[in-house]
Amino acid sequence: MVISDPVYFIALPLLTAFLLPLFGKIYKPLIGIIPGLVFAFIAYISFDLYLNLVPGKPIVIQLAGWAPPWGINLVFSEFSGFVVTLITFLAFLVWVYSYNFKKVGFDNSKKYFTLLMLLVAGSIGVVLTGDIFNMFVFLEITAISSYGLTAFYKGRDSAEAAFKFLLIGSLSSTFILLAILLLYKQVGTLNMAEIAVKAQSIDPKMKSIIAILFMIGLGIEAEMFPMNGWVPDAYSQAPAPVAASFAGMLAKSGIYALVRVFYTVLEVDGIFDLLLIMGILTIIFAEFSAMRQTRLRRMLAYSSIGQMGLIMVAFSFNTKAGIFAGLFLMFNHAIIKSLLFLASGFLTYSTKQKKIRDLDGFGKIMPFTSLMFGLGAFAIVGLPPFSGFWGKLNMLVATADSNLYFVIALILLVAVVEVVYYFKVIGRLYFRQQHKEVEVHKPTWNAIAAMSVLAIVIIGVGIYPDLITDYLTKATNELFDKASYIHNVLPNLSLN
Amino acid sequence: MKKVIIIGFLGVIAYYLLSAFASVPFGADLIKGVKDFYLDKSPNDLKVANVVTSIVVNFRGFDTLGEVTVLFLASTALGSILYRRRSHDSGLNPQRTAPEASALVQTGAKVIFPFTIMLGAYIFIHGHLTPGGGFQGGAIIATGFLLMLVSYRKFFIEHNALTWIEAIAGSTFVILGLLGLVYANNHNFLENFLPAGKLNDLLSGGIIGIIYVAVGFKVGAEITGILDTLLTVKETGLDPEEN
Amino acid sequence: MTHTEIILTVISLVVLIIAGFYAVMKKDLIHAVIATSVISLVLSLVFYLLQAPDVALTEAAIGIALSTIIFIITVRNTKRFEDK
Amino acid sequence: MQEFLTYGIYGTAFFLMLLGLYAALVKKNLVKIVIGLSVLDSGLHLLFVAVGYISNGTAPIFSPAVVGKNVVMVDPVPQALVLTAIVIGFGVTAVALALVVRLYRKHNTTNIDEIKNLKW
Repeated sequence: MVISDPVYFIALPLLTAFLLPLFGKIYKPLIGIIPGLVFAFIAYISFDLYLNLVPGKPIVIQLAGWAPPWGINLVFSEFSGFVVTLITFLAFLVWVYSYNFKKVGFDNSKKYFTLLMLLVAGSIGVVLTGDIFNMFVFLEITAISSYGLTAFYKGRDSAEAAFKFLLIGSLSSTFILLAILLLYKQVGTLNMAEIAVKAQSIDPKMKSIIAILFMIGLGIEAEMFPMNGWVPDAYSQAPAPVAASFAGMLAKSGIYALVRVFYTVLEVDGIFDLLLIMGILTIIFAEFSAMRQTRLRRMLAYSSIGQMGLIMVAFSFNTKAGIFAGLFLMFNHAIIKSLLFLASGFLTYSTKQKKIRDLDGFGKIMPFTSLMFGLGAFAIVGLPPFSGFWGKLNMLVATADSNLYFVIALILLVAVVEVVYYFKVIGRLYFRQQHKEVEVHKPTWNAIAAMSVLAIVIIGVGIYPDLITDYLTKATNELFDKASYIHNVLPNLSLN
Repeated sequence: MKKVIIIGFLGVIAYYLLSAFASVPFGADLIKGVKDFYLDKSPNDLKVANVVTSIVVNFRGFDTLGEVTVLFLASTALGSILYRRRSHDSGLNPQRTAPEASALVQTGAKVIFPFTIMLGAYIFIHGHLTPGGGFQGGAIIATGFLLMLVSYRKFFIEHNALTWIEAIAGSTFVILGLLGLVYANNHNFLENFLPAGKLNDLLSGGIIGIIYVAVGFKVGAEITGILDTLLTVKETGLDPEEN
Repeated sequence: MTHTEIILTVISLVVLIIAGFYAVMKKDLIHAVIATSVISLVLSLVFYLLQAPDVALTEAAIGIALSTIIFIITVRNTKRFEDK
Repeated sequence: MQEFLTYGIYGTAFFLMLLGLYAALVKKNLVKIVIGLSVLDSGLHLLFVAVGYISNGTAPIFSPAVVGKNVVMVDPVPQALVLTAIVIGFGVTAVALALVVRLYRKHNTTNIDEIKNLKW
């Protein structure tokens, strides 16, 4: 069927981004409306394709008429389809939220929506592509649009945050390019499935160097420990909906790329142990930094790093239970962190200093936003009946399966730390007297709509987790079964 | 102290990477890989003489779409970062503070300008035959405009025209790709659906030539826009809006 | 590679190293920028010698002309000297 | 001779990359940092082209002079990749310099030590 081809996920946002200035010349409000229509459409076809996916039969699209080892291909499988559906869904909600978020003027909203659209297209491209260099190109697209979006506001330290991000991002792309070059010289191909086949013959020392290069390069987008200095600054200086899309799209595509490379493309001894160690360091570093933050958005950013560390730990078990828990945590992180960032947008908008202590008594003056923030906080900490509970539960089960008891202790300790710093905020929101008269910015109707949808998803999955467990199991099987990925991309492999 | 640590760290990286690359001797041929396929198919099936072009535009055409997007993104991000109040917003001409160039430079620029444009156009039209293509041609055209921008204070670039060129060239690329979904044999995005022609002919290679021309226009317009944004930036010290 | 080409390559490599050092160490940013331009110039010669005319042309158009120009514009809009 | 060229070209490429990395990590001037990134990119591009070179190969263009003859051609794939990388590098450099101009407008300095409002 022509209408639901995965290539539309990338081609349509790009086409719209190119044409957006012309739409603006025809009728100015189109600048805000057209991106929404595109996001709605790709979200629709994404759900449509994903729900009708036949297990074990991913949709493999070849581009430019050349079969996979020679041309670039897109793979819409249970795992990549799951991540793409999550990204398109969040993209639509971010559009709903930011449709009239702060009056930024016509010229700026044109740039904002162009950059946002390319961020979405880039993240989807990273997830869908079956070619390692093409993945690099899409990573660069997401990276450059993130620099632009981070520096979007004037009058803050946003340019500084963006420059820092750019510096780290450039180093990351250098490492990825080096890894791709070494890999190409070893196997003579750039297709991920064919690399996976030929990688067995690579010298182990060379393979581990390539793997470490990939880990450094991709770890930067996935917010891994020593390379995540950009995260708190970018998240706190960017507009709130952009911070939500960083958590929901950028970090998700980064962790997807990391997982895909280590599970499917390169099998290296010991790389999962390294991932486990890095994940644990990430968690410890992030959660204890989060506790010391005085600004709300920075606290949320550090908490986001901690969640990503937990996801890395989950994927490092290299067991089905671990992958399942990792996927559940990815889902939770995407929707709950997005809700928290969206709610924090209006909370900090009303305070001058954007500090946590300025939020005293906001539960009375901004009841809806505070409620949403509280709900998100309860969910991310892992209390029932929210979806965060099931994520953490599965994580604990998976850890116990792998006999890593000190990790269980760590997860429980981290939960306590999270409770401490999130409840500190909630306590201020509801149980403190308001300081003085503050200029309150009530959330707009579309922001309320976007936050409500996320809240409904969080509660819905929390009460009835079977809504998604079925799909997560399928995605787990797809990721774990490397042979069938290779077979589906390269059906004629026996000819070689 | 920090320097010593960093140099030591760099030394470790260098040692490992160099040891990795030392096992890849310079000038050695690969055993087997996709390159043989490209070297075979490009002249025989696609009728494109320049194999690099056929890889860039056809086999890995999706990368090139991404590449064009990166430049588009850079020019958009630049505009958003420097948020200059454009001339058509305030009704005033933007000021370039550089002094007027000497008459010699101005005359020289005027003479060279048309040739630069012609050279750029030649390079991207012949992209599938000779070295070079859309990116190089577009960059050379932008250099021509740069020459005029720095020589004449009153040389202003029509931003409307740039917007139109960018939008039309960019969407030509994507729409050619989408047409491949409908008309080409395998119904693939970016697949060639035009007759391939004869090797080393100007009108050979099907959509490759058209795509490279579109890329040339787009890259030329984008880089010109980037240069113009940077050149007409307000050169005062502190910006009141920032503090 | 013929002998002439090898000799040219070796000379180019030496120039690359010197220009790289100059670009990174020089306090006058305009000089440093011109050194990066020299790197691009020599690099495009090396690319040509290594049978990569397409890359040579790109490096020439983008590295020598455009990158240098945007660097110079920036340096002119900010400060010329890197202070201690 | 071959070995000499291997170490010569790779060594130069690595030297440029390390110089660039050093500048990006150690230097305090924003423009200098961006220059470092550009030197780093130059080294990387040289490495790509050098890895794609095949002894006694010709440029991968089937011009009328080459058609029909049995010639060895250098690997075109790294060349195609490095074309992409050069253009992407230019885009990143442009964005970086725009950020430098904006930081200068805010802080009236290009020294990183005087800009640190956020924790580095």
